[in-house]
Amino acid sequence: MLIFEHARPGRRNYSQAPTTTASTEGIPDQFLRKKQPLLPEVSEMDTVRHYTRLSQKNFSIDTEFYPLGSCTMKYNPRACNALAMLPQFLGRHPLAPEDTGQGFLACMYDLQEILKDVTGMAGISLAPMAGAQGELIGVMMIRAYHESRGDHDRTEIIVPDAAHGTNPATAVMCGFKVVEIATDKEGNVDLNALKAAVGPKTAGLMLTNPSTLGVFEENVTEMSRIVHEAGGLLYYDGANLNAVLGKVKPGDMGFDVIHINLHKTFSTPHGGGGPGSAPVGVAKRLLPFLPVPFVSSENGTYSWVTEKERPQSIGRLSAHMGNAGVLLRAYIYVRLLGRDGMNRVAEFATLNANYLMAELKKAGFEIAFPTRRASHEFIVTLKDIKDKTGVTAMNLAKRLLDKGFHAPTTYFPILVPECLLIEPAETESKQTLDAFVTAMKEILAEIKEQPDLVKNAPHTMPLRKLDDVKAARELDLCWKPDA
Amino acid sequence: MLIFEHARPGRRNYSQAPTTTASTEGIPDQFLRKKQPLLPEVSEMDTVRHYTRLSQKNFSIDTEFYPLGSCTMKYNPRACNALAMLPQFLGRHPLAPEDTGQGFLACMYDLQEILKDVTGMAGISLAPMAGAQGELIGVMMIRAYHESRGDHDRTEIIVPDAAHGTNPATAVMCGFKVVEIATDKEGNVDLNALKAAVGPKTAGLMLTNPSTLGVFEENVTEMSRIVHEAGGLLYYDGANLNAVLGKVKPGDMGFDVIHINLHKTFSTPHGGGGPGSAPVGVAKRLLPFLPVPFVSSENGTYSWVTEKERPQSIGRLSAHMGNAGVLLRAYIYVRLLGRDGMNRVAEFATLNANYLMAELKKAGFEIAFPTRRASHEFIVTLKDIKDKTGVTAMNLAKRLLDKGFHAPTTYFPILVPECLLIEPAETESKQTLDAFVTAMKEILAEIKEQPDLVKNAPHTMPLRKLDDVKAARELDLCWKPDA
Amino acid sequence: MPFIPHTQDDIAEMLASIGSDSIETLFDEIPDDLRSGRLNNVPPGLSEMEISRLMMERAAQDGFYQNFIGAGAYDHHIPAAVWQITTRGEFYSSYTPYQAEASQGTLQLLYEYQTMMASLTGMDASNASLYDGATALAEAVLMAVRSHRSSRRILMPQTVHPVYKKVVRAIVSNQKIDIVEAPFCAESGRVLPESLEKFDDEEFAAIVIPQPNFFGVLEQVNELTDWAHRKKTLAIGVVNPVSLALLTPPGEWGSNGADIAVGEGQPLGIPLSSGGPYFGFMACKNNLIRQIPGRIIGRTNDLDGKQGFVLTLQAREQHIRRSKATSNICTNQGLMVTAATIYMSLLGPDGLRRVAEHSHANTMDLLQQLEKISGVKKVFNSPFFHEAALKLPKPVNLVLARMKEKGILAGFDLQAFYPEMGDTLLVCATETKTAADIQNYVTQFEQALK
Amino acid sequence: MPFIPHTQDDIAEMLASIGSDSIETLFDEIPDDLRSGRLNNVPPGLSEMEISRLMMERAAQDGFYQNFIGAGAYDHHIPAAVWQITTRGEFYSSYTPYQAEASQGTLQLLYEYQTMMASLTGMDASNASLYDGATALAEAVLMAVRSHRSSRRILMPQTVHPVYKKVVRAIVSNQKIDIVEAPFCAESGRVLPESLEKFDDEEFAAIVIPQPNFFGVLEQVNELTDWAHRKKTLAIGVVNPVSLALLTPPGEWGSNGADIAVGEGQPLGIPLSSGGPYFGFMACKNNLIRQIPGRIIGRTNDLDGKQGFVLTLQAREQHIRRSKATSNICTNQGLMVTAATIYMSLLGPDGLRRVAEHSHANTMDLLQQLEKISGVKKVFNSPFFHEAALKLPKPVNLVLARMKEKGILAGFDLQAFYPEMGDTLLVCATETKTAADIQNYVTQFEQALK
Repeated sequence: MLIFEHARPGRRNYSQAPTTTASTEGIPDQFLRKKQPLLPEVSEMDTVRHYTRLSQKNFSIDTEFYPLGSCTMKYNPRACNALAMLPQFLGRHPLAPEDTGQGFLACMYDLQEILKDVTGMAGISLAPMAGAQGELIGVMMIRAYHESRGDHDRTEIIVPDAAHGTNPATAVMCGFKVVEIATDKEGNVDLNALKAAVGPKTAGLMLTNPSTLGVFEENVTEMSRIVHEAGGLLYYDGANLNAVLGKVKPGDMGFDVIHINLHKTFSTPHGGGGPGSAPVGVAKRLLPFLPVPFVSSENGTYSWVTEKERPQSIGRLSAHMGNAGVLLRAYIYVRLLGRDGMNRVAEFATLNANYLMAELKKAGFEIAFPTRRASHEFIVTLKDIKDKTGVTAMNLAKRLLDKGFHAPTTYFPILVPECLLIEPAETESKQTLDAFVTAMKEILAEIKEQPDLVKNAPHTMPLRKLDDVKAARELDLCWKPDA
Repeated sequence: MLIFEHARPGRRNYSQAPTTTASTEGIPDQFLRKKQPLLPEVSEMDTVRHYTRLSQKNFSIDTEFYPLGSCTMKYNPRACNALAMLPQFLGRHPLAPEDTGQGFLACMYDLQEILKDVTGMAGISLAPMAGAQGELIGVMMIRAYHESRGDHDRTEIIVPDAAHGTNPATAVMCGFKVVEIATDKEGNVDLNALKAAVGPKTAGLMLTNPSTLGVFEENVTEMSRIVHEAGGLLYYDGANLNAVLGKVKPGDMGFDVIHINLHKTFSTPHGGGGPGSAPVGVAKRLLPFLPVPFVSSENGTYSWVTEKERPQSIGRLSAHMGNAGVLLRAYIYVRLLGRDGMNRVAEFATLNANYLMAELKKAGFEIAFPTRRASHEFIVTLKDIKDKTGVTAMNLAKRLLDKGFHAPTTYFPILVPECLLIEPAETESKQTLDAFVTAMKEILAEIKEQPDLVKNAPHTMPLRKLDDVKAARELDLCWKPDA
Repeated sequence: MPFIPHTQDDIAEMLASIGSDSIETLFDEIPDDLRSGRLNNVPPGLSEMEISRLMMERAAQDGFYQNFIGAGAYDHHIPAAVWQITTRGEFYSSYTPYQAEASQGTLQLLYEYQTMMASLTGMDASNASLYDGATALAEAVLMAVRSHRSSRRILMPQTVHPVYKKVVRAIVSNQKIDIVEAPFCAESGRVLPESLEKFDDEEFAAIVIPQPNFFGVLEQVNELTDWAHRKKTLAIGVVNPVSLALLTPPGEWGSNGADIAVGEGQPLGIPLSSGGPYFGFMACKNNLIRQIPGRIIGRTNDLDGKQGFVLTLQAREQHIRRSKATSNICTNQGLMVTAATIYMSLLGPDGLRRVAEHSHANTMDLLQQLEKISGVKKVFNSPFFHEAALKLPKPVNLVLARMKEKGILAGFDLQAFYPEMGDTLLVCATETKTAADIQNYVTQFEQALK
Repeated sequence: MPFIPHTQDDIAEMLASIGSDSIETLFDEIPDDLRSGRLNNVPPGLSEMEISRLMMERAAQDGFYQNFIGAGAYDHHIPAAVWQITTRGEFYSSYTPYQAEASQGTLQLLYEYQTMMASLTGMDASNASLYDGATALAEAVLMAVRSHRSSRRILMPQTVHPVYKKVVRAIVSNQKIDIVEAPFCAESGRVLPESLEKFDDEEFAAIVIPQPNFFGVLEQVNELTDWAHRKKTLAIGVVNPVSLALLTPPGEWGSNGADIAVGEGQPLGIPLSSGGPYFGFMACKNNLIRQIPGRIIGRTNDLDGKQGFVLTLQAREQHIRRSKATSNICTNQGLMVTAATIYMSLLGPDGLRRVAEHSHANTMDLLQQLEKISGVKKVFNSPFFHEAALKLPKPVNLVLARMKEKGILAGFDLQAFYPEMGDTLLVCATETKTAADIQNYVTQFEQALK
């Protein structure tokens, strides 16, 4: 039932609005709405009950294991939520004077410093509100850099074919042409393709490392040399930073720009799809272009750096200063982890991934890059299974739901057919991984013995398989009272 | 799976304890524990996931309708929880000086005054921690009163047969003998039985009004006269106060002592079985005996009244001052309701009960007292159904779970065979009541057409019917590692 | 090892299965010279108790103020139920609902959100949210240009939130879109429809119409919308969602209604929290639905014909279309929208209207009292909603500093964005302010002006 | 009508179904002369926004202090997860789990709680909690008398929490049970086993043995327990649950262990909150299980043989046995026990031990520094756990008042209960106190003594 179906005309929730009506004096009738909007007329209990029950229809980290490649679904510490929601933090207006926010600004400054150290970058701006916006800002800085040098002909961004879709989409949003380069059999970027692609038009290369194939680009130093020698800059997509946190700094690999998905590596909540937060880091030569505002410190007093101090900044990308509440959560998380804890993130994310890869291989699954170490994720391909049985990666994914596990990422990266990108994250225990392997083995047996059971999955969810095609063809995006 | 089964030796949750061990200097070895206790060795995520998933196996007001007679399961406003848990309230030590708790004490004082007005009593103590303790304290005051007058021969407490089990149990705990009196056909206490029961041994009468049969004792004034003339006192069990809140004051009915279940009438959470809170109110002549502490006010300064000021007090019944956090929630609730809102509680609780009674009667259910108004609850009896089909009240109750409704109270009051005591509470909407009636009709049809379906219910819960007999015979109260 | 559950036994068994003798070996594909040393600027780990203490001290340092600043972020009462439910693990820690069957909670909620926002704005459809109000406007501009095809120029009144304008410029200038500013009338504080005559011969993809505008002033939205439509220019409304409980929705502006409505969702149950996370909303008419960026939820059926909800129109998105996507966006503000949906459900149409009415009446009350002070006067003579500009006889920064000492953040100094306006204060009193609060403001203000 | 969902249409339809023409008619069985008038002392209703403001102002009035008071309620860190999960609607707003199939969440949790408490106390079984520590002791006394049959006398050391003694007296005196006080040694602060010789010829149902006792002192529990058992007297241990991570559990005291263990559960994740709600715990040896009051959960099977949990041994309880019940209790402290179970799960055996160790070490540190101040000295020469009594050279109330001005609640004035002890302060520093907090206490204390 939809919340609107609980409603009755004239029902009101009396505690949640002023007890009286008030005058709209001064607002001429022509400006006033004539028909009330379709907000539900329900009681407070209706609302609480409806949304509590809806919530129970979700999988979540707090209830299930999400081996979701490229998404780094790890435990979101409850303290991060509690402390970021302290009333003074929640109540602070974004335009309140700096001296009424020194506690908050201190946290932001500390976070910048920590992220600088972790990434090996010279400067950090916390402004970007999501990974894709981090990318946009990163590529804008590359553009601004070249333009500031009068280097106007650099119109191309190179992107490996394994990259996230956001990489090429972002490059285009920044007015660049995308040059896609191939991956070799071992899962590395094809160096010859890269060499062929670079040239005077190269503005930069966007790279995820470890890549979305779950392997570390062994030739990254060489790639960096090739791109830099061609006059381009290197962009680090921080989607997989969790795999190397404390082990390798992107700055040391030669990257000039980076974005960091705090909702991945720094465990801020995914929230059913946002809010994200993606600070950008830059090497020294890009410092002038960092988006404002960010925080500076002088004699223990914190203040915003704005356009005034940074005239070359690419400017502002949000109405205020980014997703402050998310940044606070990330800050609390890094302080809980500390120096040593941060190092262990990569170690145990990697241990979990390699263990799971080894066990699934033993169970009979085909690993896409079997000779490589898994970074914090790895790929299983069902191509052979599909050819023989017709069972697809999507079928297996849905069947996993029945067994109480969220599905791995499917059909990404696109270049591996029928793939499952599996990332267990460091916060899951061996027992959970073993239970997942058991479920995968059971499904493998089911594929052989009763493939239709798998093809028609899920069976135990609140609903059976949903019709995506109908959804897109017969668009129904809003409930209507008479529908 | 039990939390202990998630555990592994040596697993630790590093953020939740001091990072170092510390010295136990000064504690000789003979006092130290040699073997660690069986607390689960799990990660923070294990705990969060385990208890989040467990919670989903509960029915609750936030997810289901509870037509649970005598329990007044109404909506627990979320604001009461949020505001009672403000950090200053949570952090206040019970032995902190009064001048560091004036805000808290002001709330307690205000609550006392409001409860005085609502009950028509001369004094209130907030100390009792649950309904049964309120009763105990109430009966202790009756005892103290008689003793203070040198009236030592009053050894009997009169209790109607329809009373809650706590009434006779409490009387016995206070050293009284229980005299049970009958109910007449209309659901009133049999006045002749009462007249026959009273005498020089009568310490008092304990009465719930409206009674647990869901009807108002029409002769309460006469009963009061009879008991008082015999030298006894009248005790008001406030379990059903919700039915008459703002309509009748127990003090006006002649009661000398009362307890108020805040977790019923004042909507503090039931919490899966507590904490409760049950302030007691007394008429003027019992004021000296009120349990300490309670709050007094002088010139806007609040302080605790203790044994010093009240030498005749029956004393203390908790280590501190009762369930402060519950009292705060009740206070917030009464302030949200206000004068008029409080009146409407009884009106709509009564409207809901009478509507549901009318609809169920139309649906073919037998009402135990069909000529009477329902108070905020009423009784359906399945005696006839059981005789004809073998389907019991318990079977029907379990079948309701399958349909998404909590069961009504069953087999209480004991004097009505195969009874369902149904109390919808004022916070439920007509639609919910209608859906409940539909479910009851469906079950009535099922009883006729497929009685085994009903007898073997529930079918859709996490578990099927549980074996109570085995539980009591083969006692298993603790998990053991090798079990 | 905070948040890592592995015991020594686990580690040993796992390494044995992998066939490695140490965790370190698993990093052997990383060239040695890339391995980083110690993280010297990361402090040692704290226990939860220790970080709690630190954060509480920092929060205490920031204190509590009576806030009369608006300027795009508004201080409304947020019912306790909103965040108690929103932070339930199943909403808080769930992923983007790609696996629809395991995400019906989030998906149904988003569908309900889309319904509420479409109705509030008077449009046909809404997406499932964008980052914030400013970027929503930028996306609306990109959407208008995609749909218009022949023009890459946008007419942007100076009464639009100045930071929104900056953000739009920063984002859309990458795609060679021109932003043309339209001036406002200094007396009325709004764009005079007749002042647009000078643009009659120019082609624009869209005009942006703020309602209320940055000064709180009500624009002549009907006339502006009709002017745009006469020119085959799209009308983009930038609106405050709380105001829409009271004001004519963009979908009903002029003869045919605006084409796109966007705005900042923060007033709908989102705490001020230093500026984020908030969420941007975007709604549009039917003909533009396939141009809309961001997540969209559709209702469909499962194999048994039961109603369910899925992400739809994914063919627009970057993970399918890559370089040809309508936008690079792949995150909505899911949790914020969860809160906003619960907020709107708790308030209902009548409740939200009362919030709007009281916010307006309180600001009106404050202004009427302040105008009695010598030298203080309203800058604009137009109707407004819940926020207004005042001319002061003293430097605004001085007055603000004095008010702050009294625990009051008295408003926003308009000189920051409009230096030509002189000592002008933008002030807003929402429904959270009592008569006593307003009286106290007035009393302190009189003192501060002395 | 706050929290009432009825529309005018609903009311009309419902009255029509009932056959009444007004809600008022439904009250027609109540005699007119009993109908009450206006509730003049109940103020008009407030909106949630208004009550929020009021409560926040009242909370602010109470402020924050550094708390060094123990005396039965202890200030420990509570992990954020504890109350975020405990206040989930499914725990918070659920009823007593009479319908087991619809209450497996609460029932399994309580079974886990029973397991943890039985192990922590070293006993065979635990109930599902009682109101608080004081009433748990009263119930233990009643239980001992029921089980002993021939004696109604209880030996109660003066080192038991003085309020617990009052509560026990108030409750058990109704049943004509005598409480006999056993004195403590003024030097060691504990009951000397040899001092009990004078009771050798008297019969008691039970002796109460506090560990640590009210002064923080460790009693000679082995000797006291064995003394009791020699006399066929039950030994009731009153213990601090956090101390049990470190100290010998009652089940292992002496040769055979105590018979019943009770105590205040508050230190296990329950906020101080002015004294409640807390919870009492009670565990016992196998032979006493059927005498235990309160709720008990048992593991059993469902019709399919699957493991499940139910309320068991209900035949003891008032709703079945009425006047013959073992107790009138029908409420445990469900929500508090939910929090405590989550707390114990988050801490684990090692974590809880560290909490105990640090609390002890901090108190030790504080004492060692305070003893350097002239005129300040420890009252007792025995081992203690995390709390101790200090003799002061100035009136305690004066010192406490001065410390309070510095934001410190410096301890509990023992004269309130033990006037003969003179100016004596009971002080406790839990793991929540940093070295700087302790230093600050010492510095301010020196000042306060001047």
